Amino acid sequence: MSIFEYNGSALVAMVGKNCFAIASDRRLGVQLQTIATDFRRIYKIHDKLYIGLSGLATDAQTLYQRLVFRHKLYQLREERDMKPETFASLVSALLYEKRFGPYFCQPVIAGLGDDNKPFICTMDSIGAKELAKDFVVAGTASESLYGACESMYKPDMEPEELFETISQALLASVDRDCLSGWGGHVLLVTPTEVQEKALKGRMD
Amino acid sequence: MGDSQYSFSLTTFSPSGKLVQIEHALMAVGAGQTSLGIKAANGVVIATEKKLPSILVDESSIQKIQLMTPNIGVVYSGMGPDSRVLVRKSRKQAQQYYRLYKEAIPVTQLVRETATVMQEFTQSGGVRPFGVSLLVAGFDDSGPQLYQVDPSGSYFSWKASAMGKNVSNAKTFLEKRYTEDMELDDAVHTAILTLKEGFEGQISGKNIEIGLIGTDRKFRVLSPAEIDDYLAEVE
Amino acid sequence: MKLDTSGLETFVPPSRGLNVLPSDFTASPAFDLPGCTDFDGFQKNAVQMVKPAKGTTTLAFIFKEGVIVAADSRASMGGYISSQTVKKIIEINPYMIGTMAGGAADCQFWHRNLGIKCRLHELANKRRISVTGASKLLANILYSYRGMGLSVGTMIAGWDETGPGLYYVDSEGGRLKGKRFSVGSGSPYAYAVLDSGYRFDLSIEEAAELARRAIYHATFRDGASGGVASVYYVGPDGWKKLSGDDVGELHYKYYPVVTSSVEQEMAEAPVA
Amino acid sequence: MECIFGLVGDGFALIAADSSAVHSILVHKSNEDKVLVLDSHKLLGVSGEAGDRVQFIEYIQKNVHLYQFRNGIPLNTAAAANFTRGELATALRKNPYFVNILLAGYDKGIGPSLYYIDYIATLHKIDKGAFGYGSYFSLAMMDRYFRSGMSLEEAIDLVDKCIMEIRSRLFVAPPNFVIKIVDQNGAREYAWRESISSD
Amino acid sequence: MAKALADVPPKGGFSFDLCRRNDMLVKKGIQLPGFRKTGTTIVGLIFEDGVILGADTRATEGPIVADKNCEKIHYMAPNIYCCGAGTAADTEAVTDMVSSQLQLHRYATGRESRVVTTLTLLKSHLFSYQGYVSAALVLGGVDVTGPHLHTVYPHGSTDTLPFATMGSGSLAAMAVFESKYKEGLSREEGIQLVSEAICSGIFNDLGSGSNVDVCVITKGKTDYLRNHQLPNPRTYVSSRGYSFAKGHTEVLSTKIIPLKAKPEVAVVDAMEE
Amino acid sequence: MALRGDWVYENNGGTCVAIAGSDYCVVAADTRLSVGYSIYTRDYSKICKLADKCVLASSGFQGDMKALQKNLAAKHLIYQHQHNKQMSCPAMARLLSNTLYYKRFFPYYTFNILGGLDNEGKGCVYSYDAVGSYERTGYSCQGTGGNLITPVLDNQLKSPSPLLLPSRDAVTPLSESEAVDLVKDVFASATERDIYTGDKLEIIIVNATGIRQEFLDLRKD
Repeated sequence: MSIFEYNGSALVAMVGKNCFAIASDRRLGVQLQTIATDFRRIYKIHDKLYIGLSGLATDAQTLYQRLVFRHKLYQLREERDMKPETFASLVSALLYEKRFGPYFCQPVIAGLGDDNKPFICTMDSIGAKELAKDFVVAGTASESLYGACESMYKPDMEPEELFETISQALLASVDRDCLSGWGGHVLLVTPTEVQEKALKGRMD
Repeated sequence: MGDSQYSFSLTTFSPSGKLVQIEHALMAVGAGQTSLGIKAANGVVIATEKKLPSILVDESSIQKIQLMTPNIGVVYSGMGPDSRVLVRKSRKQAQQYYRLYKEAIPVTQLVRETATVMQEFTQSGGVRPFGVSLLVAGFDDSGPQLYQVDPSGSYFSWKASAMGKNVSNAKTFLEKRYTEDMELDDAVHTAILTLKEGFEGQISGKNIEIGLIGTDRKFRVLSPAEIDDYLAEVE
Repeated sequence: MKLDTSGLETFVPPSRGLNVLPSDFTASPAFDLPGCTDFDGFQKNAVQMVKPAKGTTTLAFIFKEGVIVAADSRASMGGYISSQTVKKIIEINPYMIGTMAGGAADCQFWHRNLGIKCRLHELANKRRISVTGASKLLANILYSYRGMGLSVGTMIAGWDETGPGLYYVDSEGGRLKGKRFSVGSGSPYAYAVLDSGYRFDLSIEEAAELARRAIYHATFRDGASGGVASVYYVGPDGWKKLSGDDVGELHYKYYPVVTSSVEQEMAEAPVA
Repeated sequence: MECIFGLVGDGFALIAADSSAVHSILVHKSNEDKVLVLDSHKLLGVSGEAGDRVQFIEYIQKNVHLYQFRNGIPLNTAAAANFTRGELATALRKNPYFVNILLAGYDKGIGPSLYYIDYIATLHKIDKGAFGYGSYFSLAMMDRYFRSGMSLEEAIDLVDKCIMEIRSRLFVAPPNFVIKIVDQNGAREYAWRESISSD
Repeated sequence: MAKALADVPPKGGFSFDLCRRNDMLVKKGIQLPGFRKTGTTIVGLIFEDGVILGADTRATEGPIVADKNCEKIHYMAPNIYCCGAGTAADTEAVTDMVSSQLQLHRYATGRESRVVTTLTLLKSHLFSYQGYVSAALVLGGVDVTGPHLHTVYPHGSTDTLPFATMGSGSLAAMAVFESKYKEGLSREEGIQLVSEAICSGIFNDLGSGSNVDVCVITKGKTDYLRNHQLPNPRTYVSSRGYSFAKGHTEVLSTKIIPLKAKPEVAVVDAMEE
Repeated sequence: MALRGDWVYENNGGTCVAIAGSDYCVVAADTRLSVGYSIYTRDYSKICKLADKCVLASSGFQGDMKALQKNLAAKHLIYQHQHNKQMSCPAMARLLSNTLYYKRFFPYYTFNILGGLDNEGKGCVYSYDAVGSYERTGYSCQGTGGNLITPVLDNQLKSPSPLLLPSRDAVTPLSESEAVDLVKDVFASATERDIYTGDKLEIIIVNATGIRQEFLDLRKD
């Protein structure tokens, strides 16, 4: 059993036209046993910047706390919100610092940058950034998600279509993964509003 | 000289509430060569005198205006060696910031870091304050910026400022000449004219230095030939 | 290695080496063994590579009307769900069914084999084989292969001259007669629901609902169980499938959610 | 084997835990209280290695008290849970403790709450939860019969069902259990369920 | 609570504080994860006016392509670039660190960086980590002493070569170089040969794939030709496409949080009050 | 995987997909044969025609694939001699299951999909694990790209489980051309992300008129 499979997770972020969506499953498990089905893996950094942390839940929580701390420090010092690119570099630096004793977390970062340009990015557990223009995935269902997104993604989707696409990709993928699922969580961020939706999914 | 007995230690206040070592450091700045900076609508220019102790010194080996990052330059008045330490530390800070965020350090942040170093040297045992004031010119997302940092660690943003030997004359001159909508070229001209005020001897591309940054966000130190061109325009 | 093949007279003992096609096609095929020195090590590695499908919840219990048998339908390889539609309740003959837990191929094949044997018994003796007898046949076969890496945990449920019968048989050679069993990774969860709701005098509907509910709760907590909860009933007239419910829908039937209307953070209409 | 589980009811939360102190094949004691009354309105149910368990919960308890002495107000349950998680996560980097924790508390204005913290410091707020081998049985039992807003009698009835199931189905089932509850009147022992004499 | 652990920005260097916990998890029979690798074909050669570097753009995680178009040619200095193979995070971090040191060195000396300086910084870092920082590099640049091409191995050993390849596709690429390289190639010939070597890696090595990146460094000028060739477009796109009607997905709850546009903050607040 | 000592297996990669429709069956597989990071050949057909209405697609170890195909072909030949007719697809499915299981202790390291038309002329797909457990499904995908393709097929072809009672109609709603289009698209997608899938896609379409073959070029990197 790989350490990433200990708690189970599925994360995906997709870019649309001037908007993005980030989605996760809702399961917290200990190996095959489901502990809770209302777990959150997507955390808010500021209104237009979100980070999803897949992998070991405890490291996700620790890392989130450290990131929020660092972001607040930055806000106080520089009197501005962090740009998504900058934040991604920060996360990468924090992860690489523990190169030889890593956090077992694979982050997915999604945000709207200057001019509301969407930015998404993922990393491995030691901070190797992968910037993508279309979609990024992480978690135990990542292979399935790669396949689903690769087929279903279309460039320049409007928010409604983006929501349907990311939800279908997520649900299709977690339905093939024992360790994630039990519903889904989608955040759809446009320049004017954030829509937070809970998806109805299979509970097995 | 009532305060002088308190000058044995930099961290001890005199009864009048002063840290006399800092005042002495400001004196050192005041005795230094004149430097000035002007923030134009589309850029910043900083300039300084470069008088050499002897004509035998190879003037091309000395550069007083230095880059801290590609988009931030700095000039000092006061003790040259002290400024080297500050510039070295600031450059390192700027690189650390860049390696953490993969984003160029904003001018305010770099100035704050530099000022923090200067302040630390006013409060620690066994050290003395820096005998320099710095003029920091940069251009970032918040536009063109000009900061002055003093030995005490205090720093202010200026539209135009001067320091060093000829500070009062230069400031008066700048106050008269400065306008908000000044273009970068005008600012260079004004800077040269200000330096000319009270310049002892013939001004030339070899005994002044000018650094500027425009909307391309690349800080550049002008070559003596370029300065000579500007001098020709002014005259 | 000497293999005890007394439990399977119709098979030629496993032979070593290549045996792609017997010269006489009508002869019974044999199990090929790898020509290697470390059989156990080979098996371990082979299992690692082919990753047979695993993970299950199955249950069966006897009550006053007969036997109820229920199972989920998921097969998983590691964390990946390789099938959501596995038929884990195998119909051996009209009066007997078996359940499947452990290696899918092992269960399918030996239940099929058991079906043949039962039929042969019927033809030879002109009466149906008893559940006791059938389960013993299976147990003997499995016992003869013990230590070779078979993985079977099955329940044989049926109706014979003595009434309802229920046996648990596993690949270690164990065979237990009982009133209530659950097998598979989700079985502890199923047991909890089953034990607390079980009475001998349940009606068929109540018993079916209990089994369904137990399977549902096991699929909820156990990641390796899921899919469709099938419920079979074995009575005097043989087995009958009572229901097959998608647990994805079952959850919302047991715990209906009211899809709430759109919640606005601010009272005023959103900025277009 | 250790079993510990808890749930949230109407105005109260409760934790039940086995009370066996085991070493190798030997049961040293069968009335070891594994549910600590952390402060007036908090319960800390802990399973794990004996030494780690005692050291860690005492450390947490003393610090929670210290906070109250220093600041004049007690930590609320959420804060105590986050503090516990933080300390456990920090400790794990140096000298790992092996403890699984259920933290129940009652706060004025918030009501009862229950937190799950496992040995690698995963924190989650739950309304029913369990650790150990008993969790397989108790979780499914609670899934089946739990509903939000249970009365105390119903909840105790459910706890008894879980204990019965563990005793009958778990091979290494512990004989005795302690049940503690926390509500607006404070945290206290509610009952013992003993099948062998503990003296 | 007694100690408030101030989580201050790192001073640099690695932190080993999770190692002990991770060892514990390993003892519990849990596998540690793999890291993202660049299976990679990277090459470099010296031509008549300078150096050309080339790389493919695939990053893999086991048998899965994690990134189809990543950048493997890293900036070191305006006149020096470096291709990286191995663990993606390591190549990224080590080149970043050295490039930052070079920048400071340039400020201090006021001169163009030299390739040997870069090489020494890289190899001494890698050597001190005994190969645990797993970066295999092809370093190329032009300085006052002319064009230089080096390879750096993860343990810190280096080679100086007229043409070099690294990564899982190195054999495929080297086959092309060995048969076609000659001294004094022109710029076009050089770019052509590098592209051909990279393509050889892309097509014959499964760890390498997607596009060709090329970087041409000559005296005083550097051309980074990102995605110089795109030899692997997707071959088929469904004519029907996958479209999901609005409302296709069942939603349990929706929460809408309007975002205030920054300049309007004051106006909106006033309305609320 | 190194071939050392007793160990005789390696994974040669590849992906196969089959979709059954009301009167057709589409079976497809890529033609790349590889091990580790190297490609053995770009043109190895993983699909084998066993009977007029029955084809087998396999991925896994090429040696076992070949041996299995020859084994089945030989048995089918004997069957034809004995019964003077071709084996039906369901019969072949059972034969394949038994053949695989008789190698339970020395498995064929192959992952198979059998596709064809059943006795009523309806499309059928049988999906296997390496040791012979099998089930009839509406569609199936196996091999290195299986994890990537399956969720897409699930999403597009989602049909009620055959285990449901009361049962619901479970026929794939797609027409033959739509199914072929879908197969091409999912392979193009899998090739983007799976390094062992690529080069060329071979598609076999079985319907009442016979067997038709199509090819599509895939990425070659």
